[in-house]
Amino acid sequence: ADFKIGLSNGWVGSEWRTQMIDEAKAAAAAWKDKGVNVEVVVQSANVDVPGQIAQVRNFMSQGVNAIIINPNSPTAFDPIFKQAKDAGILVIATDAEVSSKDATYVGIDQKAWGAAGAKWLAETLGGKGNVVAINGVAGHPANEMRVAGYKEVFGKYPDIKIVNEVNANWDQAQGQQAMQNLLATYPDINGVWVQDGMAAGAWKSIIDAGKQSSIAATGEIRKDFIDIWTKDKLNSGASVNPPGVMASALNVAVLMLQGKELKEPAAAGQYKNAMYLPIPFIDSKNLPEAAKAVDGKPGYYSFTSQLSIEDAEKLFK
Amino acid sequence: MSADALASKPAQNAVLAFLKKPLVVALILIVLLLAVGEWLSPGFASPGQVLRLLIVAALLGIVAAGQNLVILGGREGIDLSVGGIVSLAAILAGNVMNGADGGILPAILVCIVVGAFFGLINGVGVTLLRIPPLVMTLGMLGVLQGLLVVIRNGIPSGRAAPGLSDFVVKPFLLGLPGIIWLWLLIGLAMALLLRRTVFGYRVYAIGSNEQAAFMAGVPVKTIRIALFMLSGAFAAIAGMCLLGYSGSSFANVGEQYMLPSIIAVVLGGTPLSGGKGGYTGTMAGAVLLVLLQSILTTVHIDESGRQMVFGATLVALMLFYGRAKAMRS
Amino acid sequence: MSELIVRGARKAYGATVALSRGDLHLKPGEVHVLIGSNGSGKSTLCKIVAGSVKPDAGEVLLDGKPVTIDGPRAARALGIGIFYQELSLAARRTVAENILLPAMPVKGGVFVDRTALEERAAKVIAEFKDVAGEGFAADVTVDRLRADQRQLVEIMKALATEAPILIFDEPTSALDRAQVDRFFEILRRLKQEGRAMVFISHRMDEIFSIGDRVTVIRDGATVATSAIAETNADTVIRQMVGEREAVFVDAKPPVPATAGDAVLSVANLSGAGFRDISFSVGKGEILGFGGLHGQGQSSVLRAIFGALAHNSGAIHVGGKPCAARTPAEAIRNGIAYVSGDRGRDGTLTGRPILENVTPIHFLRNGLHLARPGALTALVDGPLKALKTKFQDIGQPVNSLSGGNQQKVVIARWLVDRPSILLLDDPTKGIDLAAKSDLFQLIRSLAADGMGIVLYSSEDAELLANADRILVFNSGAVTRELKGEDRTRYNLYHAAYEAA
Amino acid sequence: MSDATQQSRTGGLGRLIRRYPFLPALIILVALLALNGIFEPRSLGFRAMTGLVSTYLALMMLAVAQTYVVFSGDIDLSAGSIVSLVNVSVIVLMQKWGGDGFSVIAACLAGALIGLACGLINGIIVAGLRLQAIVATFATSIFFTGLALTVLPVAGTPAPEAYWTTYGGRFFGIPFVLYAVVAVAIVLAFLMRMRLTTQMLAVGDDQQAAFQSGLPVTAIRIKGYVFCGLFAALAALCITGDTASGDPLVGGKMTLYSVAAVVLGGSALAGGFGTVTGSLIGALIIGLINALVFFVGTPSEWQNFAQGFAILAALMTGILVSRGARA
Ligand SMILES: Nc1ncnc2c1ncn2[C@@H]1O[C@H](COP(=O)(O)OP(=O)(O)OP(=O)(O)O)[C@@H](O)[C@H]1O
Ligand SMILES: Nc1ncnc2c1ncn2[C@@H]1O[C@H](COP(=O)(O)OP(=O)(O)OP(=O)(O)O)[C@@H](O)[C@H]1O
Ligand SMILES: [Mg+2]
Ligand SMILES: [Mg+2]
Repeated sequence: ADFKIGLSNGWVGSEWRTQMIDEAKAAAAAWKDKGVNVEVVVQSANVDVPGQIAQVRNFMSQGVNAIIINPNSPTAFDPIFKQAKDAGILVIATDAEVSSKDATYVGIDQKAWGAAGAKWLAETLGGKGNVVAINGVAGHPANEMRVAGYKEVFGKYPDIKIVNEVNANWDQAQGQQAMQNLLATYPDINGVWVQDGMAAGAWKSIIDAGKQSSIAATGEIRKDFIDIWTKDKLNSGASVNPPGVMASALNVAVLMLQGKELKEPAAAGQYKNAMYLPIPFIDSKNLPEAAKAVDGKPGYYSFTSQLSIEDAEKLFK
Repeated sequence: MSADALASKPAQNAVLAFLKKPLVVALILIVLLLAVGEWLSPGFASPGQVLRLLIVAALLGIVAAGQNLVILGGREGIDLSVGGIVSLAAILAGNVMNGADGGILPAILVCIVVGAFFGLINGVGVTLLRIPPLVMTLGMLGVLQGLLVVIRNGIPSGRAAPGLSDFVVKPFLLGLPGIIWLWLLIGLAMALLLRRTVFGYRVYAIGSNEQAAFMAGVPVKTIRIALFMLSGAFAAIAGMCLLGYSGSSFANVGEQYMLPSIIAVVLGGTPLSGGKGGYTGTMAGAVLLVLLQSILTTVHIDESGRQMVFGATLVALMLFYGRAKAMRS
Repeated sequence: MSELIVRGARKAYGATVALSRGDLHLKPGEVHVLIGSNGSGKSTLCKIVAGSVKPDAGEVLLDGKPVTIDGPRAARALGIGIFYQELSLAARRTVAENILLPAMPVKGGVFVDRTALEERAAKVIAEFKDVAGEGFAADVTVDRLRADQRQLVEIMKALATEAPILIFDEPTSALDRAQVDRFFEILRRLKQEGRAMVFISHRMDEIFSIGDRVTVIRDGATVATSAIAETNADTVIRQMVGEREAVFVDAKPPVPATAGDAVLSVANLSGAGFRDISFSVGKGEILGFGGLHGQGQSSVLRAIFGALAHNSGAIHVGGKPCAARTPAEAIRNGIAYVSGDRGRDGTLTGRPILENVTPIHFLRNGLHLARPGALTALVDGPLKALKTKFQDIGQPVNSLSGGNQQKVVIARWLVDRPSILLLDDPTKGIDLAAKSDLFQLIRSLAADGMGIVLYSSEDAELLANADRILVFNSGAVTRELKGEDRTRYNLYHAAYEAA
Repeated sequence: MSDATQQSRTGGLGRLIRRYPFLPALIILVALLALNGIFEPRSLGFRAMTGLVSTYLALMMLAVAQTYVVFSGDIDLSAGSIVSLVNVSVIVLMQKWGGDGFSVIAACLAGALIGLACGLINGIIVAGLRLQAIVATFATSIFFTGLALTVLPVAGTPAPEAYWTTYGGRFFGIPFVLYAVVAVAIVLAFLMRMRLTTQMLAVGDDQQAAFQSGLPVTAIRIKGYVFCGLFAALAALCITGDTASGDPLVGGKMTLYSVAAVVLGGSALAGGFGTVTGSLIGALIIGLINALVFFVGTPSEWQNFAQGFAILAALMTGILVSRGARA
């Protein structure tokens, strides 16, 4: 192989992650058409932060050229990434930003992701109403960035009131329970800002309570939900965090390994090392297109998009 | 002391003894928590909301039924693998029925068989190989979590049949959804099993002194293996109901039931040492736990605050129960 | 020097009054015997003095001054050491560590002083060197010891405290004769040193050979204290049982019953701890197993019962081959087994008496449903036959005294009559009255056609009740005593000769 | 059990294992090292081994922490959240106090104190109030996590460079973590000789018996939890060194691993029997299993399963071997 790339994933609790890895593998295989042999080695398991650091070390022992990581912590990898870079290994993080100056982030801006949903919700509600938020895991960086995103947007609408925020740990059933409790205690909710799989749960509670006509809520991107959305004509909108981010990162990585230079160095984000990918948005206007894109796929399949090799090449000199 | 006072003393003691029963404690606490909930956020104790809470409690309570049996069987009996089995069952059930009512029955069968199968492995490890239950089921949890990844990679995940969803959330009889009736049925069955069958007597026997039970002809291993199989089966049933509750299966849905199912058992007055206690208390324990969690969701405070209050309240609640005897009595 | 007075000690567990008025006056330089039937409150009194039970009322005076004993540590500090009837050993620690557990020698304030530990333990162990038996050593963990050896460790642990006041709560129940003799030698020496000792035993001969004074306790209350020299067994027993008719263990061998057809026959049975055992038990016969402790008697009984594997040999029950691999199988074939170690093999701790009596009935009748009402009626007879003392059939079995717990365990075998009854030292810790009841019952069971094997570590019991005695030595039967041969002399001779 | 012949049936291996209960674990460890070496020779290099140790030092510490409660028959399900709490506290304090050498040391001391306090709370709740350890420490784990989230609501906040460059650095050509390992080994060697260790094991063996023997059982159990808190704090310091940042969720997953490590190391979960050495080995076994699964080339979707299965198998093997030898 010309390049050996290690993919590190530290959490296997959702289909999204599986799809992420599958798409990355497919992207690597696609380089063959360009005459480049890209070999990927994958480590994907439920591990804690030390466990994922060990994954990186294992890649270093194997002598990979690049490591693409979906990190379990934004800051914990600073020392190990430094060691990796010293060993001549390219490090790219995806899906969650890392603080290391020895790594590059290729993925979406989680804060903008949160803001996009909030903006849709605020506009749908006409700039006023009672809103609740159902968040992921408290203390998790992606969650906190998304929270910061919606807070900033809602802050701009004085008539929108966030009556409560709860955490349902990115668990669909917990999201459903939380929504249930919220509906019972706040009968006058107009909008719900909810992320990922929890959205499906929250919507189930809303539908069970017969309030789908009076409540607008953000949604998610799995085929299962898109089907219900279409069928029940839900008042929903979903920012897309495509599982293709790792594939995009891989394409960027290969180009970097080929020695190409970015037109604009990755310098966005709070850590000044990010290269943000566009965030697609699904609402009732483009829902049919999204539905078509996931047609025939299994229920857990997420609507996706990725930076093709050609798109990626355009970013380089 | 007057004769009157003398006479009333035993009566007082009887009242006190009654009030100290775990089930009574749990029921009183439930009422108390409902009042607190209603006071904090009006509407919390409305019949509709209570019903919805009961549905959630039923899910936990069904997992806790198996957990309860394993704990009663003693020898540090505990089943951490229920978390994995719940998830596995939810996924399998979704695939088997895949949105069709006709698939419900096969799904029930598949789930129970698979749940019982993993319970069987747990039971064999615990009895024949004599691995401590905590270790065996912890290891099994790791295996199951791995298996979930494999399965989700291999086969498409299906959807709950409408019939199943209706069973869990729609009123069925006397305004109560099917799952509540199922839970009550399980409660009744457990009570009969433990109090009116030889199996039940034997469960308590091995829980209190395994060696003595063995010498009295109790088929110790068979019983213990059966307990783990029942635990797996109950977890699987709960997993199916969970699928009905959320409509589609996903990832590690079951993990959130692992430790809470143990807490529900303990709050119900069954000590982890086994050989003592029953399921009625556990049902109350499950309701209590779900109630507490719900109250905390409705209160508008930071997640960190919620967790601190939750942890501290759990410790405080446990003070009402199962405090070990003082060594110097 | 160390005079201990207990006045009006009282302790109730819920409705059970364990001790209603415990009085004790212990003088320096004496062995003070405490005697009373099962459940009379002896252990409770001792535990109160040792600080492990909290009394409801009463006072303790040490050298005339009132003291508060609020825990075992406080008792130790006051110079009180104790041997617990149920032992207080850490099974996975070594003998040496156990002996010195209450007061580990340390250096540097926190580190175990191994040298001192070993030296001091060695000193105590040396006292029992030649009687402790095979496998006993300072660095062996307690879980690898036999029951009698564990009891020795508990004795050593009490002795190592070097406390001026020592309490021994049934320290000899598992010991063989040589061990008891050695123990008594030590007690006599301690007496010379002016220490005060409480000694509890249900064996009359021991009491009269070592005691100086005796305090009798009945139904939780101290009845009388008298000098041993001024009393006799008859008087003591009368005091123990109160109004009830005094009972005596008949030391003369009974007229052997004519044994019927063999209900149990064993041929060339060998296994771990026994070899080449052959015997048969006839209908109506009580066959005794004798010899020193741990010569394979228990193992043979457990092997027949399917609780211990055997390597070779044949077992026939009622003429049919029966090699039970589990107790359940043996029970289905009509075999019953009563273990002397009720804590381990007998009681379902914490469960109601009812549940403790029923398991055999379930198994033998292949039942699947349990009806508490019918069961209560069923178990009433056997419990009554044994004169079991209890308040309520739903009461946890461990709220009974040791002796009554044992009766409950025995009762479970009598609900459905077995054809063979194996008794493995069944009277350990049972008082004289209960023993007498039990043996009367056993005799009448035999008369009804049951075949009975009785292993007893008490020779008197064996001689008085067995029709025939097989003497065990090192895992083999070395002598058979029949008819007029059944004498104490012959029994000792056979037991002590080299195998 | 009641027979003399039982004694003679002990082979040489049996005696060795009774004396060194961690022997089976050690054999598994060596086997894993060999396998890792076969499938990826570089994983046995000095660099990789140092990396392994520095990454798993935290789990090793936490396994030691867990061992001290397991000795007396208890368990601490909050150990991981103590790690999180100490980790974020140390990070926040270092930042607050300026991040120079002195403040780093002061923050570390404060972290140790926090760990100790958490342990004390657990001890008082479990041993003092006599609640059941599994459920009570699960409850406190929720509490400690909440506390950690209050201290640092979101992962981040870099550690002062002085701290993590020390942890990851070398002195006289030898990596710092190896000094740390030696220091810990010495400390543990001393701890093993403490009377308290024997007392804990006696309590784990039979609590009532230990009490009746005059041991201060409650105090001993509380001390076990305090030790646990203290070593959990050390684990947090290691994690802080390896990750150079604070994360209120960092330790959450480590708890059950620490329990597994203790069992892998040959200690009895019921108490009364075991060694800290075994737990250290157990932690490394977990690390090596994870690495091996990858080096063998397991397809990604099977990796989690393979790890879970291998850990279960190792747990079983260890228990079966040591019991076979002890019987
Ligand atoms: N030989 C024995 N001696 C003493 N105790 C034993 C013996 N064998 C087993 N036990 C005790 O009894 C427990 C259960 O043993 P056992 O094998 O044989 O169950 P069982 O009644 O045969 O069950 P099943 O009939 O279903 O196999 C063991 O864990 C052990 O504690
Ligand atoms: N922990 C306890 N809980 C409830 N009741 C108890 C407890 N300990 C003892 N008792 C009761 O107290 C009474 C006295 O018991 P104790 O053990 O002192 O008798 P004992 O004289 O030592 O009898 P034995 O000769 O059988 O050893 C018994 O009736 C027993 O049932
Ligand atoms: Mg007694
Ligand atoms: Mg007694």
